[in-house]
Amino acid sequence: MNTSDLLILCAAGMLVTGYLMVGQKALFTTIRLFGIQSLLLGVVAATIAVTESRHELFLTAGITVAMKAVLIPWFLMRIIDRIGINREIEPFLNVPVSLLVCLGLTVVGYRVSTGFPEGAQGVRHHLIGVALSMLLIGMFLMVTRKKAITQILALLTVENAVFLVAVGVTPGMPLVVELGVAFDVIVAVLVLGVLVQRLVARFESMDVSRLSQLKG
Amino acid sequence: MNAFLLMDVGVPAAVVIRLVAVAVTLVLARRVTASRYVALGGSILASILTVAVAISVLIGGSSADGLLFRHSASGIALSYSVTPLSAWFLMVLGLIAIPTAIYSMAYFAHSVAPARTAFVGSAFNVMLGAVELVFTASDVIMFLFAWELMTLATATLVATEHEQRTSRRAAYLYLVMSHVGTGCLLGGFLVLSAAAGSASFPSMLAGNVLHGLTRDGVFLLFFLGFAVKAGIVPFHVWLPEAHPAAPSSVSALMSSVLITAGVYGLFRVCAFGLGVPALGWGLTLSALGTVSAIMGVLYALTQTDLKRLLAYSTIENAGIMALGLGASMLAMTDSHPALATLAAAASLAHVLNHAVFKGLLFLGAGSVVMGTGTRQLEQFGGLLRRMPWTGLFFLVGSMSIAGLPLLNGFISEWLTFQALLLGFHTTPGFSRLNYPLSGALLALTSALAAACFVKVFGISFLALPRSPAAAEAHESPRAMLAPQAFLAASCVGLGLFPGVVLNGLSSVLASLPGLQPSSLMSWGGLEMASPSQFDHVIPAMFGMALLGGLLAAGLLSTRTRFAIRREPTWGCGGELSARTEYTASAFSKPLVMVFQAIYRPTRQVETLAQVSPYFTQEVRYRSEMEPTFERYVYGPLLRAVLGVANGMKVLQAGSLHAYIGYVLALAVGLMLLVWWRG
Amino acid sequence: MIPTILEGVRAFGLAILQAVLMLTLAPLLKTLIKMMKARLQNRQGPPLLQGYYDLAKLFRKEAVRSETASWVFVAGPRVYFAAAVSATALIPVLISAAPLEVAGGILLLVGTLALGRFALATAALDTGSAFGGMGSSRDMTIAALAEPALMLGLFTSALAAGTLNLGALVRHALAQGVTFHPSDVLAFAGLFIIVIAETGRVPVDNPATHLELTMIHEAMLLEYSGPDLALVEWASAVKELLYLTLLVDLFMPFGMATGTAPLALVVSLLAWAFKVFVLAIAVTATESMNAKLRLFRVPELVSISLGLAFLALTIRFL
Amino acid sequence: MNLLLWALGVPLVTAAVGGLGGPRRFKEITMVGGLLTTFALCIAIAFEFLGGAIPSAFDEALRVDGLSALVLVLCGFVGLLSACYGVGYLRRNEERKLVTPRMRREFYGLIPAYVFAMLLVAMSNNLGILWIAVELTTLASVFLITFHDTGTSLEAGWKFLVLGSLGLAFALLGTVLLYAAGQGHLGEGMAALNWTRFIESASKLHPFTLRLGVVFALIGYGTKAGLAPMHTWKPDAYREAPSPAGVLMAVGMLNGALYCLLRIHLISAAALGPTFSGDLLLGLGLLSVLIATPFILIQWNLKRLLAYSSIEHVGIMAIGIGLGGEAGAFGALLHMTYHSLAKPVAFFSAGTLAQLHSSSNFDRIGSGTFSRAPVASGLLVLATLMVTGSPPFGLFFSEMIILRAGFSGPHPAVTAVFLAALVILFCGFAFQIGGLVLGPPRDPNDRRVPRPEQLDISMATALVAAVLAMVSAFYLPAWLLALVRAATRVVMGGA
Repeated sequence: MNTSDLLILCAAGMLVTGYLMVGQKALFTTIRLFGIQSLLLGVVAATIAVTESRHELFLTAGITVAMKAVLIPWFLMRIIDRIGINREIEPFLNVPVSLLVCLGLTVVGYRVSTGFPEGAQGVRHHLIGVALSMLLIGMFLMVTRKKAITQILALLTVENAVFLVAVGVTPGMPLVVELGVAFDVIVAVLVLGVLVQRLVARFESMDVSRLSQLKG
Repeated sequence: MNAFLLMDVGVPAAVVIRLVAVAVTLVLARRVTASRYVALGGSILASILTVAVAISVLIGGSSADGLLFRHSASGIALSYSVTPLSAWFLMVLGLIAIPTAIYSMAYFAHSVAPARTAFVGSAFNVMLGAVELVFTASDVIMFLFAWELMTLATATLVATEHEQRTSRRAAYLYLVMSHVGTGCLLGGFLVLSAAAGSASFPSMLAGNVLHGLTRDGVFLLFFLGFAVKAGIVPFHVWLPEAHPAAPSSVSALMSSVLITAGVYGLFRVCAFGLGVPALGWGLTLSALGTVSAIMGVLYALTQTDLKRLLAYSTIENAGIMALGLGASMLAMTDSHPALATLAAAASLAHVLNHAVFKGLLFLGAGSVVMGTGTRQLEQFGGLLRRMPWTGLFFLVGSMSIAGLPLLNGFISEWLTFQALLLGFHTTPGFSRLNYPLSGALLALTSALAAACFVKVFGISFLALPRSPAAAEAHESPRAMLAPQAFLAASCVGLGLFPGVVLNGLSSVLASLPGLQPSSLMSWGGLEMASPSQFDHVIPAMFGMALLGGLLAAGLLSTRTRFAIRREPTWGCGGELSARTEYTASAFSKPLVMVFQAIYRPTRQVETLAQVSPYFTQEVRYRSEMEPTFERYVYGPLLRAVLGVANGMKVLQAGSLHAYIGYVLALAVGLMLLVWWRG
Repeated sequence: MIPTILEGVRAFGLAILQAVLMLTLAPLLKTLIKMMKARLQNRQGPPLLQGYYDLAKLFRKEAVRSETASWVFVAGPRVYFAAAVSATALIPVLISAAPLEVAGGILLLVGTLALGRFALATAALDTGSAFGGMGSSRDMTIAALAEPALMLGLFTSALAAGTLNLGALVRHALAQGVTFHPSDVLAFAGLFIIVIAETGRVPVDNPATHLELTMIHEAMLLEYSGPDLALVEWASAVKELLYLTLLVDLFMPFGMATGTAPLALVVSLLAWAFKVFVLAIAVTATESMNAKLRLFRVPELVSISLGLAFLALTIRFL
Repeated sequence: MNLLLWALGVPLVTAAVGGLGGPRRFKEITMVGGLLTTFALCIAIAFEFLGGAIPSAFDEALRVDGLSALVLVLCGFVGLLSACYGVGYLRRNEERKLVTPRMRREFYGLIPAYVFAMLLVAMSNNLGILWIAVELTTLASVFLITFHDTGTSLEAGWKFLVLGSLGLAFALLGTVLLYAAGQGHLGEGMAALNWTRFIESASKLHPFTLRLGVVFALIGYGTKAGLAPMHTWKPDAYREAPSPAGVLMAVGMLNGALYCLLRIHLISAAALGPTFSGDLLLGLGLLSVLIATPFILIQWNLKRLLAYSSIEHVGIMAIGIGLGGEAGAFGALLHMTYHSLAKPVAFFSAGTLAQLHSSSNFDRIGSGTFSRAPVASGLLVLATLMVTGSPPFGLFFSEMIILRAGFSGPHPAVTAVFLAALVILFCGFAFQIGGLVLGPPRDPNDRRVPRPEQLDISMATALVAAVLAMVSAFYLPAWLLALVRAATRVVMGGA
């Protein structure tokens, strides 16, 4: 099995995790799924680093895995544990419908990805297709999930998609930028976490859909 | 002052004077009297300057123009130009503004809260300055600048007593309506300037800029914009609310001069700025003008609030101006320069005459309101004894607005009639019939106006006082009487020697494209220079005849042997009291009944009986006119807008998920767009 | 178009003569109509000179004025009188030229009469009695309604002659000779109704009644007495004669003298008298054959005349 | 040492000092002093630029051209204003015992930090740095929004953060795609993301990738700018944030985000011609104006009203840019300038009123504030006139220019709609503010009777701002005007 197959496999795997997150009802599982997704992203980065001998991508891979596959999931789980809310996810849409919508979004993502210079074949195409689909799926998750934590996860999925594009399509982002971005992401997640705790402290719930006092 | 120097710096100097006056006024705000004198004095000074400029332009016939101010940031230049047309309106403005300012010196002292004097004084200045700039603006931005400024200043003056809900509402209504109008103007002007590739009036209003449908559309925009200001029905609803709400002297200015800003626009742009008018334009103007005239006077007739009544009669007169202009436009369409000239002259003359007598009447109303502390006709009565001079001047004003001969009101109506008849005479085909029709309606208007002002004068100044307030009414100080005297005198003067006015108009008419001023007028008289020697009038000469008649009457009636006996009026057995007098609403009752279709009055009578239904304790009667336009046009409009706005609330219902949904939708949409296009 | 001094003096001289003529004959006409009415009702009726007697009497009586009244009350009748008298100078009577025709035409005439009405109606409000108010309110109402019809009727003839100046109008008609156009009939009918309305005759108003609910013109005069009353009565008589003369001028100016030749003058005097007499008969007939209308039926009458005038206009010019 | 680094360092240090403990007076002085220096430095940079130099640092990662200079000066100005006003604002809250030490630290730390981030945005030439800087502004403003730690403020904060992060993710994707569009022509390393580099190699960029990138970047930075339909966080955030922070957001962040949008627009214009991103901006701008209108008509809260007005104004600027042509661009930039001068007055007066009545809801403030707080109410009316583009104030002229450009350009219909919206907007403002300011004075035994307004430093700031705004309407300093023109040249593709 050559590297390109591996890449496609990982990408597909990421997409699958995305779908599973959509179908999943248990909070912890969703977090773990996100972890797996990030791990796969790391693998993709590493593989590209090997094949195209772009060594700075190793660093990317490392950061991704360390942060998104380990640190953030742990952090989120810790929050959940501390505030001990029920671990069920109650989405606005039921699972089948959501899956159908995600299917549509995937189609859109793949269609659009055909416009890239590589056209409708090759690894890049799949990477971009997966990335764009995950982007849209992530947003869809943000729309349909009520819990704050799930929204954070969805947001992170979106960022994973962005990273996938970054490693997949670009000849490597400049290192400084990469580091800055990574740092920003982690800070953003921390801030989100802090906010979640303050929210829960005030509203005894993580249900974002209850935050609707500000109208008009 | 040297004429040339005057022409060069007159307008800017006036503006500077006003600005300085405003600044000083605001600085002296704490010292009420001082600030009042500074503000009004400055205003008088500036008005004198502008009038001087205007008159020198009218005499010279050549326009005075220059650059007022260049906005460094946007590179926009605000330039002015006193064309003969502007000069005419400027002169009218000054003619009213100066007496009004003098009047206000005394009036503000009594009727404006000391804390607000400085504010009102400066707003007064800003408003007048803005109107002057509107008349003299010679490029788009300048015009819109002045126009908007005028609106804002007027609105603040209307809202002077903002504690009353009515005046707040009036100010808001005025602001909104005229702002919508301004929007229309903005659109029209910008389209025009884009087409002309220049923002200066001379090139934009050359008349050859637009063609076909765009031209008609632009005309419509301009017409809407200016009609709102001029108070043409059905865009008049703000006027009867706003004019009475302001301090009386300001109301005088608004009613007599501010509406002419709209008329000026109609002249400058709609009639003479867009090329030879299309048939529809003239018809629109004359039709709506006629409607305004009738509606205005009919509504005025039923009012019991003096200032509201005057405001409605303003609508009537605006209608007459529009009628004349419309006739002129129709004549231009059929290319009858002589007729067009005549009609335009009629309209312009009416601008002046109306300004004079309406100003007079509002000042008189101000004195009455100050003297009695109320605006309700039913509270007045017998004021002639307490305020003889105000009464006399008010009578002159009333007779003049009723279009009675020997007073100026008669002249412009006479001219309008001439124009209409000549129009019928010269236009071929079926469309000519609208001339005699509007003529008949004009006649109806003036007769109704006569009835209306018989009522106003009779009910408020004659017979017994109807309230203690009227019984204790006091005459105004000289400073307030002198301006009224001046205006009354000019009513008579202009009525007796209309030739002066028409001579003044000759250069204006000469300056307007498509007109052909011939020997329209001769000393002391008017004369039709038309294919057929239609008619002419020499009021002074007839005045002598009337004098003779009076003399005869005097001779006949003074030769009585016995002295004159004074007896109380027979009160039908009971003793005569104010309660048995004929009331204002009773006076207009027959006409209300006749014109039910328009007024749609609602009346409810309830009889309160104690012992048995046959012994009535008291009878309560109330009747009111249906505010047709408010109820059937503007109400629904407002409700619709607010309904839409409320409907859109759901977009911002506080659901984060929805918000993210918008972004998702946009993202997907744009992605697909890109994919399709690339 | 400015008259020289000589022309002016001549014009005013003529005006005075004509005014005197009208003033002298007006009471006669009033009494004539009264008398004919009486005769139609098989009554004796007043002697022909009754009008003069009344005026003479009134002028000799003292004037009783209300305490509440102001100078407007006094001015009213005088302005009314002056307006009526000076209005006579604007219409041709015997000669085919109005004495003061340079000073103005139909519009001025109508305006002058409106001036008189305005003065009287205002003055009527001065005494504070309800009747005055009622009268002036109703009078102004009817006048307002009549005005457009009157104008339209006048316009028809004016436009036919292409002038608004009565003198020129009459001369034009004379120059044309006896012509008949169906529109004339309509216009005449329309104007006749208006004349009825303006002169306060049945069916619009009843000069004979003093019943509170029905009187219009009389209600305004209720507080007047002595010379004041005399002036008003006389003026309204002149007004009536004026209106009839106006009809004559507009529709049957034949036989009117074109110059000041004595013979022609006599002829035209006789012709005029005859035509006025005919019209007076017509007025009498209408008065005796109709009952007074309710006030709110008057608009219908007026609208009929308006319609007639408009019809005349259309068939004349289309 | 380089001016740019000074201009960035000073606020950073100020933030650090303010963030630590220390006596109140000292903090106040440091903040005002620090931001004053910052403003001075910005002006210095601007003059250095006007002198003909192109100040830059870190091999052009930071670079100041005309556009940057203009935004720098405006942001510095606003920062100073908000610092001065903020001092008085916090003092008043201290009097009312509403301020915890945490709040004090956050306040004195975050406002300079925010200014730092804005300046970084304004002077960054590197799209990566740009993104990071914008992210910094977001993080800084979250804590400012949740400053008062009430339920609603938490809600607003959460919404802002989620939407903001989402937007930033989009912006990042956009940046990445732009970079990808370069296909290696941009070279390696840090400088590869330089805007100037993009412009140079515009012709070599792959069109489709570029388009996609531009779309995502516009959505992303549009979220920060508050273009509809990404505007939804604005009303909440503005209502909850303390007025000084509100000003920073309404002017600073707006200008910054518009700066980003312009940069992206310029890249796309250079590569694909102006119409692609131009039309996108035009559409989003028009949508913003249209969305803002009805909400202003039916608004129930003073600060939300201001939020919608700023949505409207960013829409106007976008329209100006989108209309294309020099006139449109110049109008938009002039509009930005005048808006930055006028908006603070609105925020300060509104903030004062809100503070006096301890609420910014219309029903709590009630009518007739003229009789209670004449100065603030007067300023509010003045600001309303300015913000609605009434003469004789500056925005009137800039809107005139944009409208003229619109009617003489290819989009007269759009401009007509825009014009209609402007008219309705004015009516809405007149209605809301009129109802607030005018009216009978409240009866004294009303429980909501406010504290008397005192002429403290914040009020003085408001007055100064008002005077500046009014003067600038007639006389814009020559150098500032030169900046605007230079910025216009940049937008028109010049140096």
